[in-house]
Amino acid sequence: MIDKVKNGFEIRFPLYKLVREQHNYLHVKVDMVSAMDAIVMAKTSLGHNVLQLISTVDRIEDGVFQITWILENYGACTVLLISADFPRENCLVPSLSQIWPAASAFEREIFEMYGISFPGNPREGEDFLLESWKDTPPMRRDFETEEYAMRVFGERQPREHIDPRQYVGDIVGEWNTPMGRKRKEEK
Amino acid sequence: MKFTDVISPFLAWSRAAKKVDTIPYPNQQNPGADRYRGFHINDTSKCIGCGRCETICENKAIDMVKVEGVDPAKGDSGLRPVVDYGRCCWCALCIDVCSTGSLAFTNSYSWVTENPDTCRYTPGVDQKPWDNQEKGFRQNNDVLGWAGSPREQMEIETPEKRIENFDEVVKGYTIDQAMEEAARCIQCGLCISACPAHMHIPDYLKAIAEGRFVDAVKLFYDNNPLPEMCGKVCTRQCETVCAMGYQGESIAIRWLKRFACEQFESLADVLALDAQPGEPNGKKVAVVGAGPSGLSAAYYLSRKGYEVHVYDRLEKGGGVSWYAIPEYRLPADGISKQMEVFEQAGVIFNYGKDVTKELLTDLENRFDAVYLAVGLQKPSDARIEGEDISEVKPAFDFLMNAPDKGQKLTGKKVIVIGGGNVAMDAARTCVRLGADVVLSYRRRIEDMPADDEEIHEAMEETIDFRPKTIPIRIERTESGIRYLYHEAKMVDNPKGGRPLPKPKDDVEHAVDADILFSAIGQTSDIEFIPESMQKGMKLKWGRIIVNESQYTGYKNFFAGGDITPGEGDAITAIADGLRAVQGIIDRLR
Amino acid sequence: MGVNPATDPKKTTHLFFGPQHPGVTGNMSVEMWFDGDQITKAITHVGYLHRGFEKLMEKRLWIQNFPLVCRICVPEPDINEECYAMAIEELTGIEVPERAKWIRTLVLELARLAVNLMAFGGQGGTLGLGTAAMWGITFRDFVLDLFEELTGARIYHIYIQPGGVRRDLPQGFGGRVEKVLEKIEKRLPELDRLVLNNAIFKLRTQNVGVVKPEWIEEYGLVGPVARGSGSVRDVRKDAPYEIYSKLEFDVVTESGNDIFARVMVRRREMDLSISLIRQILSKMPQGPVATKLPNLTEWRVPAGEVYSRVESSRGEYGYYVVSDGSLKPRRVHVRGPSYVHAVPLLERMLVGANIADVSNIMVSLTTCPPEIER
Amino acid sequence: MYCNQPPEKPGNKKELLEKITNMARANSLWVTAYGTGCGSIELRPLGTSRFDMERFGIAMRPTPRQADVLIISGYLATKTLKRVIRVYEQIQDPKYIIALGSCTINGGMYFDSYNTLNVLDKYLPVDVYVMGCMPRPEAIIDGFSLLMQKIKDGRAHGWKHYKENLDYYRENQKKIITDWDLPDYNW
Repeated sequence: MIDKVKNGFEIRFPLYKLVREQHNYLHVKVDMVSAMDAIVMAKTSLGHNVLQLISTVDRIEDGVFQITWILENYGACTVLLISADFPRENCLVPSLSQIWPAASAFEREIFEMYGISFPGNPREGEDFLLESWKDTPPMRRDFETEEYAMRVFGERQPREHIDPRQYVGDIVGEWNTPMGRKRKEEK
Repeated sequence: MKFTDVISPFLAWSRAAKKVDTIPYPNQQNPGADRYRGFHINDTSKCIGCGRCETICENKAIDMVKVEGVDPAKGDSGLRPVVDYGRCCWCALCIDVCSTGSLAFTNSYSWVTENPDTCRYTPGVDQKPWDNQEKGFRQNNDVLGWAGSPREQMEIETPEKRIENFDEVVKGYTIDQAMEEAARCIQCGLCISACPAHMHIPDYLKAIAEGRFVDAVKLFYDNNPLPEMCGKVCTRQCETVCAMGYQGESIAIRWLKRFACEQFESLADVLALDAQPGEPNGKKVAVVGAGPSGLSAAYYLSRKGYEVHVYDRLEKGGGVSWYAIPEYRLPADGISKQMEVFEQAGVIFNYGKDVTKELLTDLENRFDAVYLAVGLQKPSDARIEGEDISEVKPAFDFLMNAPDKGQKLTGKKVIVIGGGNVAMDAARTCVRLGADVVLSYRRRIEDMPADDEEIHEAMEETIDFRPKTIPIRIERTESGIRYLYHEAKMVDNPKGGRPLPKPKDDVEHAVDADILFSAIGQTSDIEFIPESMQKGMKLKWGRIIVNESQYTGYKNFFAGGDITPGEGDAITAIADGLRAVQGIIDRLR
Repeated sequence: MGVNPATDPKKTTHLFFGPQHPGVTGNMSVEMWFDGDQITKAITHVGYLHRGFEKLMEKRLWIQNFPLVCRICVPEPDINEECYAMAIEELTGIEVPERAKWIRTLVLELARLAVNLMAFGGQGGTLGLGTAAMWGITFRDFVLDLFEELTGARIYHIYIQPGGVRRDLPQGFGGRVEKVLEKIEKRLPELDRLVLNNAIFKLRTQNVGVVKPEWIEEYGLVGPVARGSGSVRDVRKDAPYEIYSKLEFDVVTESGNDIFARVMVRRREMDLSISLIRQILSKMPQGPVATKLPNLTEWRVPAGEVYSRVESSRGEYGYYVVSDGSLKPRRVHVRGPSYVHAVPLLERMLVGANIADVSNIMVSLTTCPPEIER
Repeated sequence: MYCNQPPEKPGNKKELLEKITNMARANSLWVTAYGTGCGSIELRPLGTSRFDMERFGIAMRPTPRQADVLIISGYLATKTLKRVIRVYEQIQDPKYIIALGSCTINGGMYFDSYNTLNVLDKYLPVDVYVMGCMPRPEAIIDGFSLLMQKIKDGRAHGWKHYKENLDYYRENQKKIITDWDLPDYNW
């Protein structure tokens, strides 16, 4: 069943990238521009008309957000994942809330967690999980959660943390060798 | 709406007559199940403070802290885990990865308090009501295998094939085998205190695991200038204390050192800038003996800017460790690769100079400091009646002059006396030369000082092991010699230590043979030291007594290696060289 | 611009329902406007239990996420471990021994039985039938004792690991499971009499909180909520994982579309779970229960993305796990069924319902707020 | 601000009357039915016939008005903290707080989360801590008996301490709840 979906893609989007394929599972990656028509095609002609999830992967080192739509075909019990990369700086992704009502909830959460705006989502900006959050959107890779937690919430008593590896090394004087190589810069 | 629907809920009242499910808790205790994940206990004697529980704990609930009454020792970091019940989530990951299985859960679960600051405690040290509970979630390593895993198996020649020739027995790791083996290391650092030279073992294992072999070689040379030799014949004290060895097999640290060195054709250009002579400081040092100890001292002294001259009796460097060990364990051609590094480091070698009184007095005047690393030359005699017969030869001399190139021993019967590495080498060399070999050793097999991998491999090679045999005498017969011995039984030693072998009965067992090699160990002859020096130094049983920086007490004379009392293996000799370098630098400052 | 009639302050009253309310399952609140006692507009507010699981999971090693993952859904933690372990096994290609698969399925079915017991009783509880809630949770406690004996903990088992399970079954465990099943089977009819053939219960639940069949595909509804309206979607049948392909069972479905139909689905699912557990115990093979993993602190999962699916008591439960080949996951996205049930669906269903039925409808969807906000 | 006079100081009752009232209070602790964290699932078996807290006179009450005890059952998200403060302050004096689990002591397993408190007694006065993640029903019963003992000895002054250092608690709470739209004291 899944190969019907697969050659559906081969015809319309020849330069798609296959990420993973199993007998009832297909994950394809298309470029940013043709993401929307891929989804619409999946819904109308390929029978994948149930939106299960919109997910975001923050690939900070390539400077992209990879948005993944997970669509399911209840009749044939197959799962189709469509992913597309969007630029990380003030990222705009077209909204699907007109087609699926559940999409507006996913998009609200992604806006709150990643700062990706979905023009066309009527309820964007409403508080979803966090209340009056002023810092950078927390799920972005450049937001340090432990440092934030220690600064805002603190801890009862600081850890008295001794690393056994360095402790044993210092006792036997591992690093005061004739060459006097220091542990820090030679690591 | 059916009539029964109105009545049937009232049938619930029938429940009132039945037995109640309540567990009246405080009056009737409800202990946790046998596997319940309750509060921590830790057997501080079994715990080696390796810190695995701290690294695996995702809530940073465990800290390794010093505990008074427990001090660092060889194979024990002296730290013990403190558990913070303001962070712990009772997931038992720390229990399943504990190397020695000392950390465990009890099945008690009730601890209420008003003061939140008392929620941190050291299991096993602070007294808690649940300290001696038997039940609770305990480690089960043979199901999970997290605490200790088996070693990557290296390709080893089959016994039948390897006794025909002298090629290397152990073939070494492939690249991904080595990286997987090195990735098994948990970076606990206990091996550093066990290794006499305190090498940076966790760091170079991490480097190998990540494929950075150049960094690994550089880390070797920081405190061991003969890594390839140590990679093949070291006595592996680090592997005896490896945390992975308690429930699985220890990391193959020795083979990984060898693997990293074998990745490069020439170690000299890998080290490049690291192995250049330091800018000269005008001082000259003489090193007597080009064995591991002499070479290690020479290498670091020349890199510190000293002008180093090395004197050695043999034609090539490497010393006894290199030439006494046969080809199948340590191929001789490997030495040139190691010596290149010393030449690049600016060490000047003078070969073929026998050590005599004149040489020492000459060195005393010409050099600012002298480092005696002469090692042991004379094989000690076996003190058995009849050992002066010509067919009884010391194994040490036999091994020293390249037996693999010598004449074949096919059809001959050889007896080897002794249980150390030299005995193993002699026995296995004779097997390769075609002889059938009997090995006689006074104590049990597990008492043998030889490397246990060596003993295991030797046993596979058609050698007739005869432990617990006390030699009586050797007689000459027409066809060769006859060796007579008693069977022994082990009697435990009144002064403690290894049990002593005593003859079980006075039955004399006899074995006929053509040649007998005695491998009882070596002693030193100190005639080459002039009397004036001998008075200045402290000598005991032919060994020079030195302080912790290898200083003999006589002028600027230092000594190290087998000539000084100690373990007597290559890595201790290298460590002596390191300490001597530090001593020389301080003394000549 | 005209005032929205649904929230026109002159005609409608504005009220918060939750998060501190006995009728709410977990910690969720519904902001409602209603005219008389008919609700004109509802907005669900979540986020009261948000701990940022997915952010924390990006900061921990692969194996360190297991204690975190099973805390996402409190009533039924094992499906999270199973989903996460299946995703890792898919990415790394680790083989799971046969016996471990059977034990995993046993744990999943026992957990499903426990949750359905609590949900079945809980439905009565919101209608004032306190006894039903008490009995439901007491029966569930018998199952928790089994878990305590098998895994060492009552609720958070942390028992399913990549490559199998952490311990084998204790001695004589099958017999004790059989005894507990008999005890529950003997007392379930009492609970039926109290809940199912109870006039008030029928009045309050039949054709109340109707889920139209066409909403199933529109909202992506799963589990008892969809199966109460005629859908036959069940991941155990559609994409059988572990050993569900070796067990004989058929999908439980009703077509009443209302709360009573959903309760009936959960009730029949309990019988299905009991029969599945018996099948599993009778055909459990011998053998190892875990494959050995590499050194946990240096374990790198090869780069890749996978969406693994499991059938939880509330429906299809998915984990979208992305690995970039490093020691820690790049992204783990938990897709729980309560996400679409409690936010878009509930807001739509409540419009037109009266106030008394709000918690009734909410409990019938068995929404689990931590699943929504993770 | 319809009520601005400061909270009245508790008067000094006679010794014997105090002892009797404490005895009565200890043996009829009513708990607010508010499960703030994941530990509240273990309160349900406590309420049913299996572990039966009714034997100690403990009952679950739907509204804070009719309750004495607030159970913080584990971690506390910032959004929930605002509601918990309102609920706690609406409970009439004397009131007590039981904190379950390790998350209330030093952050538990969410110590590095950007949305959960680490040290609870910076924000609310806690009388009894129960160890465990998540503590069993029997451990919670021990917690209650310790609280009852504390009340009988007349040592349970958490609520008095809260009133006397209200500004200390407010200052901490306002660090977390940035948009403070609650009245100064929720009667």
